[in-house]
Amino acid sequence: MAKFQSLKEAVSDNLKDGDTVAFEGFTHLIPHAAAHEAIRQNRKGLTLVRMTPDVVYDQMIGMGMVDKIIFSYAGNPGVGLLRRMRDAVENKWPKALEIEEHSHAAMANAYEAGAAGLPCAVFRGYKGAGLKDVNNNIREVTCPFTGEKLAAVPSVRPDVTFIHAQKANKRGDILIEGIIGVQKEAVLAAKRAVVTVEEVVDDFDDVHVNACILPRWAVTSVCVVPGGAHPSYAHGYYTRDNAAYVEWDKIASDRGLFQEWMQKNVLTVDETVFEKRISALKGAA
Amino acid sequence: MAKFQSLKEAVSDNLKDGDTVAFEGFTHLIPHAAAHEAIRQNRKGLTLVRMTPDVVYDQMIGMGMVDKIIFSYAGNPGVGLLRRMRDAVENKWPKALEIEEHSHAAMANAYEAGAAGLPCAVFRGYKGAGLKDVNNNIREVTCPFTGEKLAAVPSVRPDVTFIHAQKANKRGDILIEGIIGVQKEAVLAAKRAVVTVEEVVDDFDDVHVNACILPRWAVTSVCVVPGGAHPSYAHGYYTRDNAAYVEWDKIASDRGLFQEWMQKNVLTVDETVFEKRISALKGAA
Amino acid sequence: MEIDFTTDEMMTIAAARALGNDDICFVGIGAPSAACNVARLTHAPDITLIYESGTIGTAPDILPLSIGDGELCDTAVTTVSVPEMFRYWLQGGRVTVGFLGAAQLDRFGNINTTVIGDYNAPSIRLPGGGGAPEIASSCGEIFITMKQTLRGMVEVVDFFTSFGHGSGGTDRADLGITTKGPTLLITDLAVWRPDPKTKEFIVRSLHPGVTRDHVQDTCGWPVKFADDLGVTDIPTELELTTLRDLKARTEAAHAVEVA
Amino acid sequence: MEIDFTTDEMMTIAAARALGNDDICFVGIGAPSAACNVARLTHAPDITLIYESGTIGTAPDILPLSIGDGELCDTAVTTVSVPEMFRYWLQGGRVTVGFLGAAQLDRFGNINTTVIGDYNAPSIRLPGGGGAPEIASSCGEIFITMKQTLRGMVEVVDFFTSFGHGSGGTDRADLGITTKGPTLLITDLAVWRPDPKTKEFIVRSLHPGVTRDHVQDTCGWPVKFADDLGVTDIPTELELTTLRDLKARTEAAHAVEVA
Repeated sequence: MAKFQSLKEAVSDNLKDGDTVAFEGFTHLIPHAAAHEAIRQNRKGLTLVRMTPDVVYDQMIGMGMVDKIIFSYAGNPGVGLLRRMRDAVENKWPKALEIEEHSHAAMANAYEAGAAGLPCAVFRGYKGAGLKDVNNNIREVTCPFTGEKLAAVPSVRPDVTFIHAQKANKRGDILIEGIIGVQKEAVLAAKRAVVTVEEVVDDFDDVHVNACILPRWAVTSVCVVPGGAHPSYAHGYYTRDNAAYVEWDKIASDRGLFQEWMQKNVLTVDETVFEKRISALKGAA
Repeated sequence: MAKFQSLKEAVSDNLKDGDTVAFEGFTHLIPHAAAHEAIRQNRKGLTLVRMTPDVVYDQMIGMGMVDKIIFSYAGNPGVGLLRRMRDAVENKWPKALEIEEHSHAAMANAYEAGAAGLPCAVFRGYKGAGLKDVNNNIREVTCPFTGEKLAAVPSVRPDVTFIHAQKANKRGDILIEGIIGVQKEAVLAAKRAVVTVEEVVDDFDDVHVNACILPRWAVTSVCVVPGGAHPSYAHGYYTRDNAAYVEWDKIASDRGLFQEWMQKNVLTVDETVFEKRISALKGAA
Repeated sequence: MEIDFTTDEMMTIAAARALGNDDICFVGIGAPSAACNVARLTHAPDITLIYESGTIGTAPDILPLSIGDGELCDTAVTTVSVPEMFRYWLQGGRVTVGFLGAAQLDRFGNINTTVIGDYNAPSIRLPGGGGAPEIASSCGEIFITMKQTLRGMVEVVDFFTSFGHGSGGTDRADLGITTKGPTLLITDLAVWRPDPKTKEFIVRSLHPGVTRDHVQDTCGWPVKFADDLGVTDIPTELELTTLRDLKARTEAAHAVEVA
Repeated sequence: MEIDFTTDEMMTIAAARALGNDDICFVGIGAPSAACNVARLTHAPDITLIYESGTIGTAPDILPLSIGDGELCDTAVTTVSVPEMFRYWLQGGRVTVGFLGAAQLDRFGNINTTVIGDYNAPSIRLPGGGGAPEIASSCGEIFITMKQTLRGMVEVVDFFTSFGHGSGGTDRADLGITTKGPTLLITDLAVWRPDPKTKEFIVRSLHPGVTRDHVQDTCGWPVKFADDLGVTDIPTELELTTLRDLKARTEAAHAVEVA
């Protein structure tokens, strides 16, 4: 049952060393503020899950919090590669990073299967693709009616999922609109779920009957963090900070520069900085 | 690509003798007008698919159009049994009816798998249930990660699906709102899809971004039939005609009464009667 | 003060009492729907009611006639597709209580709503299971309501539409089912709970005015009664008023509709 | 009249021409996105553009920087969840053309965007496949765009991120893949199509001003040219204006955002 609490408390209560954790968002609504709080709380030994690890996973990997990553596309969207993740994979800096790599279809199906309480996802995929030779978690099942060989991957079942959403209502129900990605599935697949929101409204009476709403009893914690997706965006609130993504490419290209930036912009601040960061990006969303 | 045409043309072009056909709707938006046109065109040898066959399937079975039915709950919702279907199963009148019976979960998964282009659906179901002993299309697959035995059923892939929806826009995109059931899946699972709608509007610019919309290229034919769901209902247009469902129980209880009713209310009319039938049910929806 | 009530009302109210504020309840039509809504309108205002048509967290002002009535959607927190309902919400293990009715029931909570007689040549073809097979296995626990009759409460069900406790004991767990299964049976005459070990339904309390013979005469198996057999608390005025108002609103609304 | 244009512009415009009004096109970012939108703004106004973020039938006024930009959703016919996108729309077989880029490409249309070097000890860790493995197998056919370099167009790809025609011939069908696979490669220098039998990419036309040596010098395998080798039609004024206006609008919009 959703509990309204501070982001600091929510991360402290719900994310433990060694957890498998998803900070999900598909370009839109990426929960940056929550990930930064996890960095400040210095969680270790994490297994990160996400279809599209980007800047914020680059940061966690660079900070040495991550043992393993399960993913399907690791890039800085519209810019290029993830330089901290590359450094970990290519040079084991700051430590080695185990990777379990899938396709988008596999990851989307794995979240879906997790939400559906199934042990595995079954789909048509990986035909002729090289990943199945390097990932033992890509297997096959045979259709008992046609004999067709289908791909199977384990479902994703995180210990905790963090997402950012537009709104909670006073009861703690969550509204997600626009590019909804795999967020509903990531929440329902997880044992615990923390949602940061732009704002709390009285009710959802004016919302479309088939909108993507997570009832309060499907969520563990709700934290009000305006701007909490920055430099990602929140449809209806603020636009994507494309400049920040471009800037990241430079910051992440150098270990020292990276550490300085983290010190200044993450470790020595708190989540209230996010509201200031979006002040110039409002309105156009 | 959606073609606007008359219901008569759409049924004539898309439904053939011997087809596997779904007239889907989950209490809400049941495509009665389309089914009545199929009855008037006297299609034979059909395999009917639907989670919840109700009055309109009772009518088609009673008219001798149906060889087989694939379903999970055959009742007159809120009233009782389907007396024409019972007569076919128990007494082979007007002819024998083959049944392939599933649970709701299996049927919902089978439509989902059909929409997803898969040969079968995999889910956790039928544990201890008797249907798997009488239905050879309920089989098992083994999770290649946990060893768990999961249920498998063939996907539903109708030759043609008929649904009723609230609106089309001028391009032929379809909007479904409220209790959306398995209609999206039933359309996407089918080779051809015919949609009757309450009205055509200019565009869907004021519709929620995540509303259930079928793009025009996922639909074969669109027919404007106001009231086309009666005695079912169309959210936002008219309420359910509960009295008609109650009345059906009496009509269907007697073969002669049934045939008279069909003659008078289906065979000798056309789809324009539906708009009149809902005139007293508007507004409260 | 003496309060008059029917056995039907007693059944619905006793069922309502079994539900709590934190329950996520998968609701069927008829008695379960009335019971769930009485619970919501009395002691469990925050209970979550889910109907298999896809409506989650619904709060109808009148009782729906079908599981897909428009008011269920109008008052819901959200309405999802039916595949999502069965995959994420039911199979996902998020429902705490599933409410089922039965055409036939045996002492171990196995339910038949499929056929009377042989499956391939039935004397009565019933509607079938609908959601029941997976409701029975996926919900945290199952409550059953039905009126007692010799035809309904039988030694052996003609068809296992949904699995309760099989032949009792550990049958359920032996099949790999991890949920509790039937934990409560409420009839028009009594409240029953399974024996912890044998899983056979035992009468725990008789509704006011009901005798042991009453119960046995309308049940097709030899009934066991609890050693500490009690009497079901009579409906409170609030419970009864709430139920009757709900039914009156329902009738009035449906009368208007067809007027 | 002579029209000046860059090789990049020629590549994008040539790719745009390959798309038709009835195509349902799965769009990646960069060149494919520009090409698809130029097609939409010129000869194929009714083309359906799908981005893997879930936006179906989108019509952005500016080019998105990522596959999940807000404008894609604002202008879409509908926006669905990512699992639905991959299950119903891609795997469901409803996409006619998938557009892919490549870090490495071989002559049979096999693509690598995963690693340079050994998978377990890569010299360069690239972003990975994302949607590509299933785009390559589920779309009716695949168009590839990339700039020619010796590093990019190689004898053998270091990793089979997505399968094209394997070692050519019937390799694709032999794996049980029923779609056509790569049918078109558009580089900054030429238009290529696979030989119907061997499935090796053959240059069908050189872009204006490009020589055979140009193409061979920037390609890591021995290039085959069609017997009836042609010259790609130069961009029309409409095509070029449309592309340049689109890019100008895009730059202006992004400049405002960060101002």
